[in-house]
Amino acid sequence: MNAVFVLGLAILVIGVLSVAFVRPKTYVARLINLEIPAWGLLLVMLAYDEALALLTFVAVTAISTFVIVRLMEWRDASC
Amino acid sequence: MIEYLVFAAAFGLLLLGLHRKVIARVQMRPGPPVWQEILHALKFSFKSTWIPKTASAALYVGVVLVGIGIWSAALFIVLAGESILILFAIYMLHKVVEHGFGLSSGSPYGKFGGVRSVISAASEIPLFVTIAAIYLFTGSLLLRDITAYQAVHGPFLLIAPPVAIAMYLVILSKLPYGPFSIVESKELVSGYKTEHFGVWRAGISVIDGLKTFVLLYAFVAIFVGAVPFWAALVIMAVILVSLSFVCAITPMLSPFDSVTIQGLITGLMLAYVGYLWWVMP
Amino acid sequence: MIALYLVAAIAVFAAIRVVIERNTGRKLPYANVMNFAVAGTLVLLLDHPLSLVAAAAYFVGSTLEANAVASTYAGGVKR
Amino acid sequence: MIPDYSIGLLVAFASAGVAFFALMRETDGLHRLLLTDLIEVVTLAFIALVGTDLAEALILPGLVVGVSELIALSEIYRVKEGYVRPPAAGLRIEVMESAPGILAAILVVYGIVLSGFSGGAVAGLGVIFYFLCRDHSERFELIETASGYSWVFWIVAFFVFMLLPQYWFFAVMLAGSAILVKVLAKMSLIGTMRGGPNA
Amino acid sequence: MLIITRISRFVSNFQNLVALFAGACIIISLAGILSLPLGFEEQQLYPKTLDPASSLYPYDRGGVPFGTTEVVVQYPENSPYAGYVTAYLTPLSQYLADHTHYLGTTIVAHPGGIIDEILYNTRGLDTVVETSILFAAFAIASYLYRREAK
Amino acid sequence: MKRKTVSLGLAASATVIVAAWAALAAALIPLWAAETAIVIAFPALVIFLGLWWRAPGGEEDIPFIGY
Amino acid sequence: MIVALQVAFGLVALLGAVSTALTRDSYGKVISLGILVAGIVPFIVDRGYLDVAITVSLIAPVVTIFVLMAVRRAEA
Amino acid sequence: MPEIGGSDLFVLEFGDILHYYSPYTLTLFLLALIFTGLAILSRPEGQVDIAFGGDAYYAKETAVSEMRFRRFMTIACGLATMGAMGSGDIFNFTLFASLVGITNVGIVAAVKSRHVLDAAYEYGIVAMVATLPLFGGAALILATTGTLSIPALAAGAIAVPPVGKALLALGVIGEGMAPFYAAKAEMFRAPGAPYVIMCSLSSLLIFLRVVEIAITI
Amino acid sequence: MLGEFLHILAAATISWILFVTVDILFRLPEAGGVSGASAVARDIEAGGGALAGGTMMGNIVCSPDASAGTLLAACGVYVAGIPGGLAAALMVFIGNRICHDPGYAGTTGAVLATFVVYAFTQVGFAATDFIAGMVIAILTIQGLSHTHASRLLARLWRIRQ
Repeated sequence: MNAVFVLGLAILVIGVLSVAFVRPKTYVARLINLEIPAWGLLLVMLAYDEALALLTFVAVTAISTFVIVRLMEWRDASC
Repeated sequence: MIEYLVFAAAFGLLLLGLHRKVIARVQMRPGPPVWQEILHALKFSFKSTWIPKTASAALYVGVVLVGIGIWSAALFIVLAGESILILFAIYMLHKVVEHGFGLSSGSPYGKFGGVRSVISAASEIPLFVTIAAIYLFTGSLLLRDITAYQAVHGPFLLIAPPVAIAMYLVILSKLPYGPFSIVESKELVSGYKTEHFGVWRAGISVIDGLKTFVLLYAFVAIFVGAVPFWAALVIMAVILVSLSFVCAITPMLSPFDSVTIQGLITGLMLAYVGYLWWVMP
Repeated sequence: MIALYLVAAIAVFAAIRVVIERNTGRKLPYANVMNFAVAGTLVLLLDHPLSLVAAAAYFVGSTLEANAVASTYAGGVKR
Repeated sequence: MIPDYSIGLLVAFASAGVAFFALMRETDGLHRLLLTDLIEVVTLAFIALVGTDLAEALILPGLVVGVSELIALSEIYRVKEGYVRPPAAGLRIEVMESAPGILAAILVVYGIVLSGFSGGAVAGLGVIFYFLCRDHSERFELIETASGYSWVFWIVAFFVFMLLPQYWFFAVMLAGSAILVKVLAKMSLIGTMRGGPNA
Repeated sequence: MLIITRISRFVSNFQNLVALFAGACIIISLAGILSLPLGFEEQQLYPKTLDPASSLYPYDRGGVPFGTTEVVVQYPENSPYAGYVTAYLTPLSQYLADHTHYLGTTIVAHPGGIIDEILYNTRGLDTVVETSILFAAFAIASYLYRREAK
Repeated sequence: MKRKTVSLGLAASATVIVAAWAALAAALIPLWAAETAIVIAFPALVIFLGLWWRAPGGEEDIPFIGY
Repeated sequence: MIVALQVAFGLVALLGAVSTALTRDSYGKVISLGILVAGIVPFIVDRGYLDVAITVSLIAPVVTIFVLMAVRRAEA
Repeated sequence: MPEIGGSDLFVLEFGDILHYYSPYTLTLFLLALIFTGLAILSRPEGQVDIAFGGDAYYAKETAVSEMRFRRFMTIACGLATMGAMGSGDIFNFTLFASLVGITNVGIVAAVKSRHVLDAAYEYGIVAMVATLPLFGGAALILATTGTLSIPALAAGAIAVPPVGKALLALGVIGEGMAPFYAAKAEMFRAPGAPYVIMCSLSSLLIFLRVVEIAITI
Repeated sequence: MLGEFLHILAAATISWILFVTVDILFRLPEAGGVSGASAVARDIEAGGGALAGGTMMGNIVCSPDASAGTLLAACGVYVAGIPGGLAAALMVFIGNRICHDPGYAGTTGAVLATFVVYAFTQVGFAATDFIAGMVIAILTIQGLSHTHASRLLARLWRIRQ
């Protein structure tokens, strides 16, 4: 039971709650809130010394953010 | 080997003829002769045959072959006392074959029949509950082990009646004119069979015959246990007559209602198996 | 040791200031202080040449972030 | 370890429950997509809690599955909603002119050093970032072809491991670089799929 | 009969499908919470040993380069070369390992670490499937994109 | 399909079935092999039999689309 | 790490997380996210993963720029 | 190991991942093979539609590029199904199941009909969300038993938590949608029978396989 | 204990003088290097501060300037002596390029600070004192009161002019 693990779980829960019950309910707000659980999970991985997975996870999260942003861009261009 | 297949197909068709006859009699009609279905199969095999212009040829022909093949395999599995899981897998895959029949021709009626057959996939789920319950008792799913278990403990029909009811309902949903037979209801002409005529339709008849025989025979083997062959045939006929009574007096459900009712039955069965699992040592 | 505690304390202080400040433009200088403090902490935590790189990377990264936020907030480049 | 694991599991299940609850209440397509991304995160939490090397090796496939399904679904969503007009150039800020070159170079070089999945993801991110900010007129098919060939190389490497294990060294190098190129190519293609000159 | 019809109407609309599935998942999550605590099996495959003093931290699993290393695998007889990859360092990673202390992740990510061992050698099929998933997903996205672009 | 192809197919499938049956009776092959052979050949036999004795085929046509 | 520092940076990270979750303004959210990262990076460094820390702190602004693209669109 | 699908016929080794075939899984494997072959051989049918307000009718044509793409996806789906049938490792099985899910979406995603695309999207969301129960279940089993190999789990007296099994089953249901066919039924309205049929087949097959796994372990 | 405190305070004063001088010499308060700096300046002015000071603060926020140079140089000296400081200067240079900063305030500041910090380490100061000192120094500018800090900077800027 170390501090990083507990902190990670706490941030994960905060993040999940904030994404699930997002205020104001806009796409952007949800997208930004989505980062919080990701960082929480990162801390959990850190607690188990999964450095490589952590690294990949950060990069992949960035890519998936980009995918969603790109979709939102198309959406705004067409509406 | 081949004689079993021919006998099973013929006897299965005979049972279907009996089914129609009983329904007709219950509904105060004279009905067709009992061997009508066999005559049908022969008649279709003499008719002129081609493949529709719009059809996807390989699939159109292939599903007929696959359909006959899987039910022949199913018959051998039941006869050899192999795993009933295989039997039920084939039973579920029959759905895909029906679907292939319906979609391969390009006919709108066939397509709707096929789509409905997909929707009615819920009817297969009680099977797995049956499997799970049987496994809880016997610890094996090989048919010969199940038969051996029944030789010691008596027929499953008495040990676990709800399971037998589940399988009974599954067979019911595969029979024509039943409450769950949404794939063949008459507003869709002949459902998924609409565009398979001539020899192909004869093939479907063989499939139907084999299917009826195998399912009823498996029911006897699983829930009654080892009986002489003639006795098994008699029991099958009795079960079929009881099914015909059900078919004759119940209305056909709308597609999604049928799915819902089957889903609810599955839920009940699941609860029953959960209870069994709880009380079993 | 005192330096480390001091820097960490300043980081917490700055973080609190960022959170309670309401104006976006004025949030950024506080965040800047926090970045300074965290970059200092990184080096103080681990005395190794690479931690200098880590501190520099963190600092440059967070400055870039602040720059991007401020520029977007300002409405981007006027053309 | 035992209480740790159970507490982690409690949090993970609770998060899953909350996330699914939100998904159940949601009806808008794009919001649903965002929530599936959240669920991916919770999925990874389940795997991360195991905490062995194996768990780490399992996280990587989990990650890739999540992001690839996200890519496919976002494209389906776009087509289904009929967003056909490509977006105009987006953000116009100064750092977009200066940062990408250097940052992308750092990320790509580091990614090549890392190699394998992690390297592919890091380098791919760098390339995306570069394409995002610059005009791009590279050949779409060319990158796809490169990625296809590297996939084949990786399969070859896999069979070398299985059939000719004495050449494992060759296979490791081949696999590492092939995966790198493959993931890099795939990810960078996302960066180019934004409409514009080469669409 | 009314309730059945209502259920049917709900199920028949595929917009409700996600909700249905999510509901099922919530039930299972609750079941999961109720079944806690679950014991953690200590005898794991590929366990970890951490040695903060090593320059390969956190991935130092011991062993000699080009020799064998002890790796707990499920079927040791199927992968006779298990453990070779774990110990192997390329010249670049050897150089980094000799001169620095905090680059363990980078060094091991370079071909030839325990993760590569698992991903490419003993559990290689996972990687094949996983890249195929990426490939399939990407094929879908690029097909749709290019069809629109034409 | 030509008459000849159909005859050949019928003959082939019948031969397979008979051969499998005979070999099983003579205990040359195990039961499962005979069953597999028959499962493969029986569908072909049914279809070819029908095609062999059927009336001449008609013109290709579109599916039934209503009365 | 020393307990006091753990508490301090844990506090920073939690503060960042909570304020990201509660802030309604998009720019405020992005800045709060920066606080969250600032709280997390010292933990990574403390474990000795300097290479990871470098990469993470370089990727974080890239994510921010991606998000800002969306923020810009939403407000325009 | 309880031989619920008959005794093992043969085992393929890929390092720590085994592929084994019992009569049951072999049957399923062969069916997947047959239908993949049919999909390769046959061309899509032209769906006949009746033009309203007259006796006219027309047959929908499938464009060649669309046909090739969907055939490719179908073959991929078939291969994934065959892999899932034999897989002797839980995580590997879940990956194959995810591949089945994504290729199923791909098969219908190429259709240019709004209605079909809507259904494909909904189904895609479910398929993606289903990775949580799938991978979560696999991870839970790994953590509580220390192994992922199905033969090893089946052989020993290792207690696999029922929650793990339930998660696994639920995940496969989500990937294949075997019982909730509502969305799939919409997908099946798409033309291209040989391809669409593979959606149905693959989901049934992985469902059948997971039943075997859940009973065995 | 107390001595270390005094050292840190002294270091803070020295760093403060150093970076403010360099920044003002390099004309940071004159104009925002990027649009973001101007936006920060505008907001600070709206809060009651002075525009020139706000501009300088905005520039500090948006790009590594002499203050960042001083901090990183102190870090560099702490971990590796003079070469470390020069390496820090190089990184600040790269940072400047990344952040679209046309000037060389950061680099110059870093090089100067390297020698200053190194010189002070020879007379009993620790490099860590300068790290903490620099953080305190930046706190006084950016973190306590924007209004007063910007007015002070504006006054200094007027002297430079």
